[in-house]
Amino acid sequence: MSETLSNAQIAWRAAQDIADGAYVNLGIGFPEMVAKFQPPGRQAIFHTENGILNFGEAPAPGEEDWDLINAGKKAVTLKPGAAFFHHADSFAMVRGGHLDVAILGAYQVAETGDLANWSTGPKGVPAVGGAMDLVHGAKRVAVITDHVTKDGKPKLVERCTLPLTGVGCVTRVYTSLAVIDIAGGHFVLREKLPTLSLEALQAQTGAKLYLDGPVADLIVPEI
Amino acid sequence: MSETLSNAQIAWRAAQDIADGAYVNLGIGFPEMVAKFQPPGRQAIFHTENGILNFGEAPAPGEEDWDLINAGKKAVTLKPGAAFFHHADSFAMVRGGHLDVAILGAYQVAETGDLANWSTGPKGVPAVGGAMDLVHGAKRVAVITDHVTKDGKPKLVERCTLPLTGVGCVTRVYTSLAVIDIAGGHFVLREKLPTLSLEALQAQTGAKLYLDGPVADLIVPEI
Amino acid sequence: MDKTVPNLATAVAGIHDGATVMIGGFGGSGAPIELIHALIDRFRATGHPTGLTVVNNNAGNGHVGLAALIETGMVAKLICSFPRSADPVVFTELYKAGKIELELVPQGTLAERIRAGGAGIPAFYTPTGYGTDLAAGKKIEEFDGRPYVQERWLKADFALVKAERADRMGNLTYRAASRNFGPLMCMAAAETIVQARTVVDPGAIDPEAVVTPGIFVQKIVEVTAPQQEETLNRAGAVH
Amino acid sequence: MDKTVPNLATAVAGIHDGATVMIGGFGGSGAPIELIHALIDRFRATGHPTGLTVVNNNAGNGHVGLAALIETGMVAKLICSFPRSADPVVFTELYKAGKIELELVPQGTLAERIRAGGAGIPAFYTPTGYGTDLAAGKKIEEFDGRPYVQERWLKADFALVKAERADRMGNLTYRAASRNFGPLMCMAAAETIVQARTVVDPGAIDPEAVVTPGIFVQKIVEVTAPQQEETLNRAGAVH
Repeated sequence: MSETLSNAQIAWRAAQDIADGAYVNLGIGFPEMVAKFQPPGRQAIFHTENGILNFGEAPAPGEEDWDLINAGKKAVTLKPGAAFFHHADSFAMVRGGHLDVAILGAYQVAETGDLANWSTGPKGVPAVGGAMDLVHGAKRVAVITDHVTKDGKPKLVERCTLPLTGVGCVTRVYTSLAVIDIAGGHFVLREKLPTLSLEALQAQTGAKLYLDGPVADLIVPEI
Repeated sequence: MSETLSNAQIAWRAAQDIADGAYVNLGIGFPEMVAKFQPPGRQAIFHTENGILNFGEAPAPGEEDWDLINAGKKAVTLKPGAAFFHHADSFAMVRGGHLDVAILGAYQVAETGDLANWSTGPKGVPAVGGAMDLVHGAKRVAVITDHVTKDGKPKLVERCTLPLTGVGCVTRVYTSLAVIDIAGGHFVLREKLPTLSLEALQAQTGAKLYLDGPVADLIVPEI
Repeated sequence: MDKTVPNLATAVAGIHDGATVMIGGFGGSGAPIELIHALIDRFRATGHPTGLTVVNNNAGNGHVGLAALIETGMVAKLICSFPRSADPVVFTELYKAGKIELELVPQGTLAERIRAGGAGIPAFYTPTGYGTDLAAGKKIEEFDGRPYVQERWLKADFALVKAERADRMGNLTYRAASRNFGPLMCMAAAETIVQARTVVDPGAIDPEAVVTPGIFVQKIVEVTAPQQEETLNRAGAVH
Repeated sequence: MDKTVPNLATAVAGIHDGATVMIGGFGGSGAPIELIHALIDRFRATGHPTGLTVVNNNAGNGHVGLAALIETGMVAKLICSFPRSADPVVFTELYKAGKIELELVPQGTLAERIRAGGAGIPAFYTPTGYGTDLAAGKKIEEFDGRPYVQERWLKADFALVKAERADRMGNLTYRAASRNFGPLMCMAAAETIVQARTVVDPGAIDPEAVVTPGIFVQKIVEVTAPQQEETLNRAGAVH
């Protein structure tokens, strides 16, 4: 097996593309980690679906205010310039195109930009939350994910086989091996781990990787 | 000519039907007068489309705050328990059925409940304001009006000939001669001036007046 | 005008069998625990109300609040966006046993449908859900070359909402992110029942600071020390 | 993050020919007089912008603010609910001369269309206007046996809005009924330009009291003693 990035390293890479002052929604779970890796001198404003703009890190244990939580129901704190609002206003921000970036997890991403990240099939209790809303409206919808599933199957595919979250919505994927844009119905490779050959990357990808200009080395710090 | 009620007397009569604690919108102009005649011990909460609930009377001249106006752009004051809100929330109150009563003026009212009160035809600059919204949503939409036009033509008609404000929306009409409900596509006479015969009233009305039980005397104070 | 009622039992006394009840809160934040427990207590004492349709973002946690309400069997149908959570055994078991119906709605669509119900908008179009299983059977229309899903308003017979301050006319403020669905549900219910930590006289809340204007509220009960679902669950509470 | 700009001229410098510009206010309450006058001054100095589509509830009064803007000839089309007023000569004369286009929209529909634009809802149904001339040619659909009119969202390239307080991140409060269309227009414009009586540092506005969250605001200019249209007109002012 080739070298792969850790979740923290994938999150770090995604964080490098977030501009100072950007309004950002991070999906529940793994994507929340992106907030930790904002480059020095940049400050994004984080939005949570349940009605806060500009929340900050978790409080110290024992200091939680359970009225002050994020969409993952974890306690958060406020930064200066925060605002509260109700759910309809919150999703107006999402659906209305006011967020600069939404970063989400994925079960599968298709070369068409389709995303499957809410259901692994008919078993169990279905639960969608805000996932289907978040894939619409943000100026840029990015995914962070391992390049393949735990049992080695591609997560980047020609067509999603799992239930869709949204159609044609993802524009960039940060994986444990590469940074890939989605444009014109294709995966366009932008960066890959320097130790990984294009052929080896293609072998772990379920759809053809296109090139459009040079492929940069995907270099991240040890975290 | 028979005796007729003054505008103040029509407004007084309409005010008697407003319950204590009712949420009420009074149309611009003549209907605003209804607020003056609330019976003792009753307090309605007045709504204005531009975003105030529970406003009160006009301030003394020279005391006006021009950020604190009603839909007619007249300066008002606040009562304890007032609230400000934006225009979409304001019309959510209207359209969403939260107002108990809306009282409006009229050019014509049809026995179908259709109302024409926004345009006298193609001449001049058309202007509708909130009239078309107010006729929908309030639990009760009432009209106050002279029984006939200045040149003696009926304002209560079979079908409106002027541009409609709303279809099938008016349920009660307070006129200078009578109180008339609209039900089942008919004008149903409830009260008339005691000095006025049914025949004389019918002669001034553009559609058939139906009876459904006794007709009470329309008695109002000298104002 | 005074919309306060003397106690929780009175506040929930009018909720009838088969009613649609919106319940505020996102997880435990904004959950009106005391109103829910009062409803459960009434059911245990009288067998009513039953056959409820409940609208909430979630399906409750542990054995208090919404989870406890579902556990009683009073709830025939749940309309929500995310019925999975840390300790979702109550809903999960009833759902798998076919004893409770689920209408799954994307969270933003749920919020917008409730607002539409309150605002007199019978239907609207949203990009959310287009091309997914949750739009199956729904009307699609294209605007400016892009497809959208038609969604219907959602209204309720009752709403149970937790506020921070209420004046006797029903003007409300909320606390932090517990605002979430509260202002929307107040708009969309025929009878909105509010538990407020403090009830004040009209005029005590700045008209600029009112989040829910009183026109959207019908009953208020003061609950001066409201319980928090998260805290109850960490203590292993069972109602 | 600091969204303030140094002066009014800078604030309106980006408004281009043919732009759609939403202008807050209901009559004079909430009218951003200084921003409008800065736009007029720019037009007088440079001949631009011109061919504007303006969205406002009214058509201005006297010869200041919106009325003065219309008087310059910069406005090709007005979308509003009530272009008639105490002293409407400016709009009336241009309209009768066929020199300005009018799209007349019921007030509640105007507000809802602007909100829809801001909320990503391309169309919605309303009872308002059904059966009237203003629904002519619009799509009708029946829900629960009642007919409704389909209305489209309204978006703008720019919004000019008057606020009471702004922090540097764009969080806003308003003053009394001058709130009216402001929060909606902030949502619906690609670039929202705000004149605020006071600009404060982030944190100075209570997060509970924020009416317009900063995400909806792009530029802020401090105008510490804003003029009131009504007061200007009573003094016979002409811009």
